[in-house]
Amino acid sequence: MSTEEKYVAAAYLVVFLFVLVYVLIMAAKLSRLGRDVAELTALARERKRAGQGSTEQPPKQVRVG
Amino acid sequence: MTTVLLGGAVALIFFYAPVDQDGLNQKIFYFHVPIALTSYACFGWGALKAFQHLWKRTPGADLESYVAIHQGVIFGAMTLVTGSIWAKVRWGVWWVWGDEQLVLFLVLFLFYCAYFMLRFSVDPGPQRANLCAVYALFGVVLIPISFLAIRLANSYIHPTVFTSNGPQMATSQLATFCVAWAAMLSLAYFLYRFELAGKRLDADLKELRELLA
Amino acid sequence: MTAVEPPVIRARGLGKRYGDKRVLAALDFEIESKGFMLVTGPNGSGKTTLLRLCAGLAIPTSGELEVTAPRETIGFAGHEPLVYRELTAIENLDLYGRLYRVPERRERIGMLLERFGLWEARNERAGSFSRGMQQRLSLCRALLHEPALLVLDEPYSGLDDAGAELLDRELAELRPGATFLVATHDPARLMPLASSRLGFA
Amino acid sequence: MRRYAADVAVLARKDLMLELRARDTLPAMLLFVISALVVFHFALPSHSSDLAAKGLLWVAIVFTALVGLTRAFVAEREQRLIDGLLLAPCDRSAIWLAKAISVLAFLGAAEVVALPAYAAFFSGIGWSTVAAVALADIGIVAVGTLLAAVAAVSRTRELILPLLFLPLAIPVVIGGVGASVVGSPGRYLGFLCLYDAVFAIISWASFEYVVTE
Repeated sequence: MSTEEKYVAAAYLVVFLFVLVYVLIMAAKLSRLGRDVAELTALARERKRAGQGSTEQPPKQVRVG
Repeated sequence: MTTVLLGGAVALIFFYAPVDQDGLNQKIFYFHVPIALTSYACFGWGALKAFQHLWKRTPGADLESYVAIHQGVIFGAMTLVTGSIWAKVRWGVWWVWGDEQLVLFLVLFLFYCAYFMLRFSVDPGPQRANLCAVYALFGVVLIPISFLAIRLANSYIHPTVFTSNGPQMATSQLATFCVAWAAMLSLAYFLYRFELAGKRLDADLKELRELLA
Repeated sequence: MTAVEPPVIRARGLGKRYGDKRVLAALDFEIESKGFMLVTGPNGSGKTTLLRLCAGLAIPTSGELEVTAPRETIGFAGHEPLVYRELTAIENLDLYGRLYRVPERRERIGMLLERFGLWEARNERAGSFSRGMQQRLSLCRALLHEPALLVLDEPYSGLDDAGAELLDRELAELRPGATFLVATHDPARLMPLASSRLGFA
Repeated sequence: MRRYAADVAVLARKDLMLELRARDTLPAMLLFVISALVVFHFALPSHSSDLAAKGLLWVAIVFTALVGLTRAFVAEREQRLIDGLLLAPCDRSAIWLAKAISVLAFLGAAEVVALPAYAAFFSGIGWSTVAAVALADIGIVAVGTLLAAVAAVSRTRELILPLLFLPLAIPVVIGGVGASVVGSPGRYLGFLCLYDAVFAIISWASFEYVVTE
């Protein structure tokens, strides 16, 4: 392999590595999101079994005077 | 689709496009320049989304703008690295100030890195969306201004300007180039949709968590 | 009073978040013209944010907020006095008077400074004022352009007894001619003036 | 239109008055620019050409402007005084214009001292350099004031301003250095005019978005 060929190969490798690293990071993020979904689903299921919704109420305007 | 295009591009580059007097470094050119053009396209798309955010308050435009610029920076970094290697092969040095495109990319790379610094140092919300959109618009204006400036600078810094794409391209070379460009664009688009989907999912989950809490 | 005039402020499902923190959510209320709404609740319940939204200093992240009063008719006094520390009391009010294009600016500024007991200190730098004096100056600034909608955030904070009584008298006097949105954690003092109350949990 | 001009005048007068009272920006800029020139003297080996010194003059100008810009919104930020100005019925862009005028005044004042000092320390300067400095100041201040408002919102404040500003200042430096070192500076002066016009317009138009929370 000549030097020139080596450099060309290096250039392609760099591009490939960039995309690979990016996809790996994305995949890691996706798996985290998947875990989050599972967790939230479990939470929602539990909530349903307990049979209670959110108790928080926004403040209400009251007339006075 | 993206994979097919990429595979096709690689095949064309290595088995179809003739090697002219420039030598093997041509093979880098077929990837380097499409990546650079794709990067511009990403910055332009990001600025368009930023404009939509400011002008029409399109919901979600801020996120789209951010993701597009993120892609642009990734492709910009690839441009810098492949360009540097190309310069090494062609001129024997790692960095050539005479290559206008490469210098422009360095400026843009710095600019958009500052964009990320800005984005991560402001709390998310409408104000951050506005700041980032304004800065993204500055970026798209900076591209032609910088290009012009660098061209002007070369006349007092560098007496000779390297031409980026040697002699006229033959049809086969042009075809290869176009396929490679299409491949890069579709790769960028695919990654853009991919990242966007992830980010949207993330936002939805955050909201869901809050609703359930 | 008949309710023919449209409300000065109307909120529907109003929400505001700063970053990941939700400060206000799903708020509904309206203030009719010449109304007086008292906003009460503990610290950190979102009173200040609500007032900033109504004064046009922040934009909501969800829901609708309609404020029919134009910007030049809103008077706002918040936690910060919004006066330049390096300028004197009279220079500060003159700056705002010019920006609001207050007619007969000098007379109006003199009158307000006198009424709020700052006339003697008119040529001192606002930075040298005590907390109470700064609050008085802030109220002067908010009332300078005779606003039709007054947005006051804890207007009594920092005031001594004399200052508080002064503000009582001022508010009672302005009550028939303006619309009020006042946040306080001590509602007893203002209850007699109020026409409605928004209580945060 | 007259109302707008009156608002700008009132706001700019306020800034100049504040500076007259507090005296913290202009002396700092003066001291900085002179110190920088002295440092540059020792940074240049004895046989360096005058042209190198010209380049350093532009570095000094850009960084002196940064010193002033860092201080630009300190008063407005520290006690949220920007709220007071936003509440007022004036057009928001008037706040930007007034601030830009006051920063321009400080920068101009610093240069009135710095340019003769440069001439005394290094070499004489021609009219083209003076014209380029005047034109560059407008562009620097237009962009810088907007970015100072952006930086005032972020958590990192002073730290982020140079990062945001320097990539945008590169074309100004190119135009300025070009105009100072070549024989016929027309092209470079024209470029600086273009830069000023483009960035002044987009800064003016986008300030409102930067300050709304």
